[in-house]
Amino acid sequence: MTTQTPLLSVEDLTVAFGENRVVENLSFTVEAGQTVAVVGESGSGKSMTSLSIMRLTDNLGAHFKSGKIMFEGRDLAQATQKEMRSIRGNEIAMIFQEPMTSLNPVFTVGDQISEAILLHENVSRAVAEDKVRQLLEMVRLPDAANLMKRYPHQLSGGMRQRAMIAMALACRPKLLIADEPTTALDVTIQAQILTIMRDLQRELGMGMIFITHDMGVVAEMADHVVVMWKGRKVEEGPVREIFANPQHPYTRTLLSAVPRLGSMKGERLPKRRPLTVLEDGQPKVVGEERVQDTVRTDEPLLSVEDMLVRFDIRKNFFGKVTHRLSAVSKVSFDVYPGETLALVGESGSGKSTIGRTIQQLQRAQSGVIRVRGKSFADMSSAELFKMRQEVQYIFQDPFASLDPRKTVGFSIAEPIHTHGLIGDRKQVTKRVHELLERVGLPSAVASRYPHEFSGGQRQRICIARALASNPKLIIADEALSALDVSIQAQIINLFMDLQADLGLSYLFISHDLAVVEQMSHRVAVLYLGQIMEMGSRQQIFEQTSHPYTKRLLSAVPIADPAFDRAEIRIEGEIPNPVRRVGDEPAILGHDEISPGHFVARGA
Amino acid sequence: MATYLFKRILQAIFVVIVITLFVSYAVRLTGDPAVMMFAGGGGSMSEADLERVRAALGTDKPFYLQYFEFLKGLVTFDLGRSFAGGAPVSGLIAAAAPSTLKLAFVSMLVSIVMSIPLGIWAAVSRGKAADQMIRIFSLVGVSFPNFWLATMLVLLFSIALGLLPPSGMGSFESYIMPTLTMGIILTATNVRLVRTAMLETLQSQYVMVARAKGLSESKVLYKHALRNCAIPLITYFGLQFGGMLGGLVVIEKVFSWPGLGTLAFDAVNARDYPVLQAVITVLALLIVAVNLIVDIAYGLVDPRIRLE
Amino acid sequence: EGTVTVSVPQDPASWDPIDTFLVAWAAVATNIYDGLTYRGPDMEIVPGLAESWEELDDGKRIRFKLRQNVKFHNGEEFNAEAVKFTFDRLLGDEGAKGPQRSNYTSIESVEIIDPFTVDFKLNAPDPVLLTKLAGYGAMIVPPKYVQEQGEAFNLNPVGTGAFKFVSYNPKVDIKLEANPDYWGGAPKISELNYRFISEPSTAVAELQAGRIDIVVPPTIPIAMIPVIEGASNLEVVSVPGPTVDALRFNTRDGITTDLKVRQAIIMSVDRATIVEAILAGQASEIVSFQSALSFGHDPELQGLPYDPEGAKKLLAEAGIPQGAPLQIDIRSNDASMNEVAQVIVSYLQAVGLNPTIKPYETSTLISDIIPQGKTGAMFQQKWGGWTFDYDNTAYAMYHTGEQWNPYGNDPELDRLLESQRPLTDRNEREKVLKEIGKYVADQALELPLYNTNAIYGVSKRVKNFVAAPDNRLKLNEITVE
Amino acid sequence: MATTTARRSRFYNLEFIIGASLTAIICFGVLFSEVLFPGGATKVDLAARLTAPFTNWTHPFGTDPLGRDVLARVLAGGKVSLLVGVVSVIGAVLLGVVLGLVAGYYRGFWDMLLMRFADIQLALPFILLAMTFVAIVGPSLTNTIILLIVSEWVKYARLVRGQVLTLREREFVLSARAIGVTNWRIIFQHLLPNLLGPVIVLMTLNVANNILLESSLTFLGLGIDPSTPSWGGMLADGRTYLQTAWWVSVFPGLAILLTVLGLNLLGDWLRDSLDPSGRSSRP
Ligand SMILES: Nc1ncnc2c1ncn2[C@@H]1O[C@H](COP(=O)(O)OP(=O)(O)OP(=O)(O)O)[C@@H](O)[C@H]1O
Ligand SMILES: Nc1ncnc2c1ncn2[C@@H]1O[C@H](COP(=O)(O)OP(=O)(O)OP(=O)(O)O)[C@@H](O)[C@H]1O
Ligand SMILES: [Mg+2]
Ligand SMILES: [Mg+2]
Repeated sequence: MTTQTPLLSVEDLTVAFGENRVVENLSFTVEAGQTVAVVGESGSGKSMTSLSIMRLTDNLGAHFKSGKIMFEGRDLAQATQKEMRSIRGNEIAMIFQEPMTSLNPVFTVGDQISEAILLHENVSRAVAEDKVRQLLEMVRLPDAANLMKRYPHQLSGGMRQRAMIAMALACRPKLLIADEPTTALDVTIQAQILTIMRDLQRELGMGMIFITHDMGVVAEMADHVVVMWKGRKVEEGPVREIFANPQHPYTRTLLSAVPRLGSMKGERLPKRRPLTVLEDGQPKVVGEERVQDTVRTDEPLLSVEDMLVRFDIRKNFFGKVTHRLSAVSKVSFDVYPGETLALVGESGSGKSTIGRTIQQLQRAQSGVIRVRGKSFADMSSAELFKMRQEVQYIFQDPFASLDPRKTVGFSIAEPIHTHGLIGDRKQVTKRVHELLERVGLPSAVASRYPHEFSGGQRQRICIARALASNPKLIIADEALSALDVSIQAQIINLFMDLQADLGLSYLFISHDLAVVEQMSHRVAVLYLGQIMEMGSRQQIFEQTSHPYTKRLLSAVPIADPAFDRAEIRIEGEIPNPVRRVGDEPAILGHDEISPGHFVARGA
Repeated sequence: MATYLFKRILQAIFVVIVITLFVSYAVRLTGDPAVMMFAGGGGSMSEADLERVRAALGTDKPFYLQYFEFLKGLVTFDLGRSFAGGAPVSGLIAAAAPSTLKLAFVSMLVSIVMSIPLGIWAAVSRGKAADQMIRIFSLVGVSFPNFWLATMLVLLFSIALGLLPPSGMGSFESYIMPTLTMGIILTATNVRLVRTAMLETLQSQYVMVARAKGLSESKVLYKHALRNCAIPLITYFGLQFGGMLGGLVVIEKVFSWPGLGTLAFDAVNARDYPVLQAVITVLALLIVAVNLIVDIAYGLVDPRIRLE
Repeated sequence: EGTVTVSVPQDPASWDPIDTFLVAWAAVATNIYDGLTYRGPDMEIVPGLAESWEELDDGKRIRFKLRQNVKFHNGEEFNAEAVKFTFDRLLGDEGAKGPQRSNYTSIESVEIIDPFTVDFKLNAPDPVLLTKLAGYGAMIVPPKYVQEQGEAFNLNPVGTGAFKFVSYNPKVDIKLEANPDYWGGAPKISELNYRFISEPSTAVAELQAGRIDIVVPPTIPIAMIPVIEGASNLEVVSVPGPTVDALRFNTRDGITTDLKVRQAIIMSVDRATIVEAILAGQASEIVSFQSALSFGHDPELQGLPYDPEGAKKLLAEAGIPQGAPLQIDIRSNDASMNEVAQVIVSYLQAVGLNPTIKPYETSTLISDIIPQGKTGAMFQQKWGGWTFDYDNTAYAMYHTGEQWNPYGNDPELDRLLESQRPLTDRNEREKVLKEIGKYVADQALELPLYNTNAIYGVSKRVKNFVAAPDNRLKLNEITVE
Repeated sequence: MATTTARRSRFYNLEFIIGASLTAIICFGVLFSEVLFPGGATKVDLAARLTAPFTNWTHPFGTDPLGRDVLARVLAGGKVSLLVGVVSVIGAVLLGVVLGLVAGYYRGFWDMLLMRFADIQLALPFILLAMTFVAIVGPSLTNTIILLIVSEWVKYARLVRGQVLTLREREFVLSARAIGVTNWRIIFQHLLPNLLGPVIVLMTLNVANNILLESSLTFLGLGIDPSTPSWGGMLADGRTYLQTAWWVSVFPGLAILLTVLGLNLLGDWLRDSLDPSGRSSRP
């Protein structure tokens, strides 16, 4: 683009833990105003590269074996931590991959964002807070003024991620490193956020390193693409070229695995697709294609009736609640054996809350949850215990859901031990190794601890853990979001195979509509804690009725840089789920417009 | 909040009743205040003399009556008079409590001010010279008893250097050695506790994020990391503070500090029931208050903890 | 002129003469109050507020001529009324609440003869009464003031003494100032402060730091004497005091019921070495349970010698097997006794016994273990004997039924003890007391140890200091630089 | 895959080696004190009282006021002190940790009750508890240990409970619950390892504390025969000799210090081996 020296140039960078090199001889440059997308296999060192640029690897115990990180004429690899401090946040900002664990649990969201502003800009506290509010509104967080005073654990995954984004953008950096910034966002908000980032880039001439697995996002955002594989850069080039003419076999494998929305048009049922894998250095298609006709509609496995979950947000001194947040308002649905029900919807619309409530990690104010027709309230403790084996929940945040002091092998074996599924120790170990391999990890990692993995690896560990207990129903909360598309495809096939073989059901919570389209039998669209539309996948994707569903589908990024879409800007009031007590939101009724296709009335 | 506080107040009453009942009963097992009155001088002490004194003290009555008397006194704010000397108990407490509280507060402050930076320093320089030095200091602090350390300080500052008064409570200088002694002893443990607690949080991702924001190292450590490991620290500081109220006897004796510890100790020795019961009641209330504050602080420090 | 600060080991908590028996009270109050008689450091009974006295009715009445023109610190006049009031109070309801009364029960009534003459009418002759009138409960108090103040008198003492009360901080200090109108002449110093310092090393440190001028016994531990002696501005002044230590025997149960065993135990302990090595010579051996100053002390009385071989023989005769156990109960907070007891253990081990030491919290030992007869074979008895009269000690120790005598019931001893009490003839009484001493020694009722000195630590800026054996330092004569 | 850098692991092992050997040497000396110095700890020799240390070979650490050899006494004194110190701490930790875990995890009534007992326990001055305790059961080594356990468990209980209150809200605990892991397993497999750090620190330091408390028990008359040497007792006896014969109290103090140092090194090693995140984090 420009001929002047690049904003950032990474030269021959090698990062290692002890002797284990996680990034090897990596070189690339970022110009001011340019977006470099880094894509690649999960665990290929993308996050390590970004942490290295920030020099945060020091505190992890990693060290540089070689290389330079030139930023504005300085070599950051040689800079002292003190020098780095003036650069971090101010000149280079970073959005971390796992928003759940990246926010400090004991400070309010507002506090954590304003901190950066106060530090780098010479403004008063009031001004900073005002700025925080604007930032939060910009990333479309509802009720920004009050949200500032809430703590991270009271936010949904996507809300936390947006808080992280606001934090990184707060100081208008010269270089923004975004490590999977939109994994937890629904497509409409994702589109909005991407627009903001582009605006800001234009305005400030900001350079951007964009790490993502979503090829659609790459196509929309990137100028230049770096492809990483096993710690190395395998290919690099302008975005159109990479998409149009991928050279390296890995790149080709990756691109061929990208799920495309609309590719299933006309199909009644989900379909297992053959997998593109890299074999002997060449992409190869393996496995058969199969229509996933597994649903048995005799008796629902799980049935949720009128689930209502409200959180107390504010209380007065006497402990009387004044404000409540309606996270889930009278939601009802069934999941049949062998069925995949996808739960999609806006970030913060209550998807995780539904999952957690089914798992009894959250108390519902009202509603009945039945498993095989028996409500929880009527279950004996033995039945409840059995239920915990049959219903597994994959947490949205894999890192936080793993005990930091237990090896992943222990964590995976835990459900087996708990439910006494396998008696013999050796067999248990074997099973753990087998599970790890099924999710694409070498069995040797069983003895490692959670912090030693990449984001995507941890997610797969959680999947393996859920599978370990031979469940009947898996509630997968964004379980594939941190995986690169080829691994993702592999896991999808794993899920579908298990469904075909064992009749598993899934409550599949996801923002990735292409995956939803491919995988699910039925889809429920959630908005502000209520179901807007529910029906078979064909009904939802081809006879879309509700305006919110339509908006959602139109916002899905297309994995083709040549496709030029008008920028999406959602304006206007952000709906606020927090209401005064007594002013609860209206519960919408549903119309059945065709058999099994429900649409909320009057929205 | 209000209901919570109300519940805790009811619980406090329970605590006070149980503890005073126990203490009142227990001290009566181990000696007779009437005899203690005659001790010290060479008076003859016939059974009749003892009866007479017991009647005057009221210790001839059955235990439950004595205890009810005491409870009545608590409710009517009349704590009676000391067996030794007949001074009003409330006066003695009013005189002694502030001195102990002052000593405890300042010692606690000294210890917190010393242990947090030192502990954090040790944590970040783990395994290096600074860490080892702090470790040795802390071990000296726990290995030698408080009277030993106190005497050493007195020998150094009062006798060798002539800088500070060896004992007594009064001027600013008189606070230095007692609080320093207590401070060193408390710090010895706290510093190690802070270090361990910090080590655990320093690994967290949010500490890394805080660094990524460009926050100064001290902000990262003192704000983000410290607050996250504050729970065990607050707990232990609370315990220490509570423990100190009852456990300052030795320091108070060595420095002739007229506090609750001395009052309790002398009361035990003289089997001065009214004073003892009152001191214990005051202690119990203070400790209930400290623990309540600690429990409330949990919720403030970590919003995920709910008061129940 | 000048200020003198004295450390006393304890706060008596009340300054009312009838409330307490503590030596610490006397150490201070001697300067505030006067009794009818006065006993100075030389132990002679001399006139105090009474200028003279005579015994009437075979010792059953004593007539005191009172000093005139004496005023209490509050301006009240001292006269016969005051004396009568004082003793009526002591022997009446007020006194019934305190321990002091029991010392004065020989007084039946006090009669005013004229404004400056009173008669003490006694139930029976009391040879020690004049001594007792020099201390504690017999201190004369101002009637009007006491009636006005009621309980508050405890904290605001007024007497006729050389110093006037200024202020009192419980557990901290009491401050006095010179009484310029003192009948014995104005004190030479203007202010006199007492600080209550219970910790010996603290008191010594204060002395070393020059913030205290006099440390009153029994504070200074033997171990710290070299420290004071080593300081150029300090000195140790010690005089034989009234305090005696003994290990008494349990004559009711166990091997010590056997006289031979008791004698053997006495013979196995080398008390001379203990006094020299452990007590640094600040004590003297005793044969009977009294100090050399005590009335009734018999310098001729010979105790059993240090003779471990003889002891072994006696033990063998008594049929005591090797390694026979023996428990010695001591006060846990008595540092000297802790060391002495351990030495005694090693002496007893040398003759084939196997003693153990059991330390007790002092209050428990003296108010429970001893009176209830729950001791081991031997138990520590420490006795202050402030009257310096063997009767005061011996009666409490050996008379059947006394609190301090849980084991003995020897009619012969009871007879001896009772027989001396009514005797007004000093010589005759002394003879009986000596006889008691000898009898007790023959019966080997205790292992007599030593009579410790009253050890004062004094700053050299204090002049004219005369150590009082009984801690009752009257400081009107001292001066300071 | 090496997750540990070379330097880190060297330090980590060194800590263990020094800690273990120090502890072993002390235990050896204490256990065999009678063999090394037959009768030396109790042999009174008034002629040799208060010999200064390092002046002759028969009494390298000098003698005490009764002429007993300080070195022999320090070694012999370890028996009582180590027994009391270590056993009482272990007892208090077991009791306190279990109760703290239960109270913090289940909350509700039991939490309330336990914490109020903690209040009561904390408000009871140690002296008083000790006195009544001895009045009821009489003094002995076992009773001393029981008393120390009774008065120390509270610390651990409150410390543990406080941490459990936050830990139980953590996602990984929820996830274990979601799997159906039993409460007991959650408590011991997940909560316990995550809160042991402060407990270990406190535990190693409290050994010293309890050794010293044992001496104050002697002072109160709850202790054991003063001729049975113990470190705390020696320190207390040496108090008045601080200005004239420092060695009487300094050597037992040093013995405590070395013991605690050894335990501390072991404790840190233990803590580190429980904390996987620390291991790869050392530069
Ligand atoms: N603390 C650590 N100790 C040892 N190995 C580590 C540690 N942290 C990360 N790794 C390893 O480094 C490699 C690169 O990790 P990194 O987080 O950069 O992957 P990534 O490309 O960001 O993957 P993902 O897309 O899954 O987030 C991984 O194989 C991971 O196992
Ligand atoms: N513990 C809590 N306290 C208060 N509010 C909460 C709590 N947990 C969740 N919420 C609120 O409930 C709403 C729904 O949250 P939930 O996590 O279910 O959203 P979600 O649909 O999973 O969103 P995302 O896709 O962003 O993860 C959000 O507005 C969130 O702020
Ligand atoms: Mg990553
Ligand atoms: Mg969610």
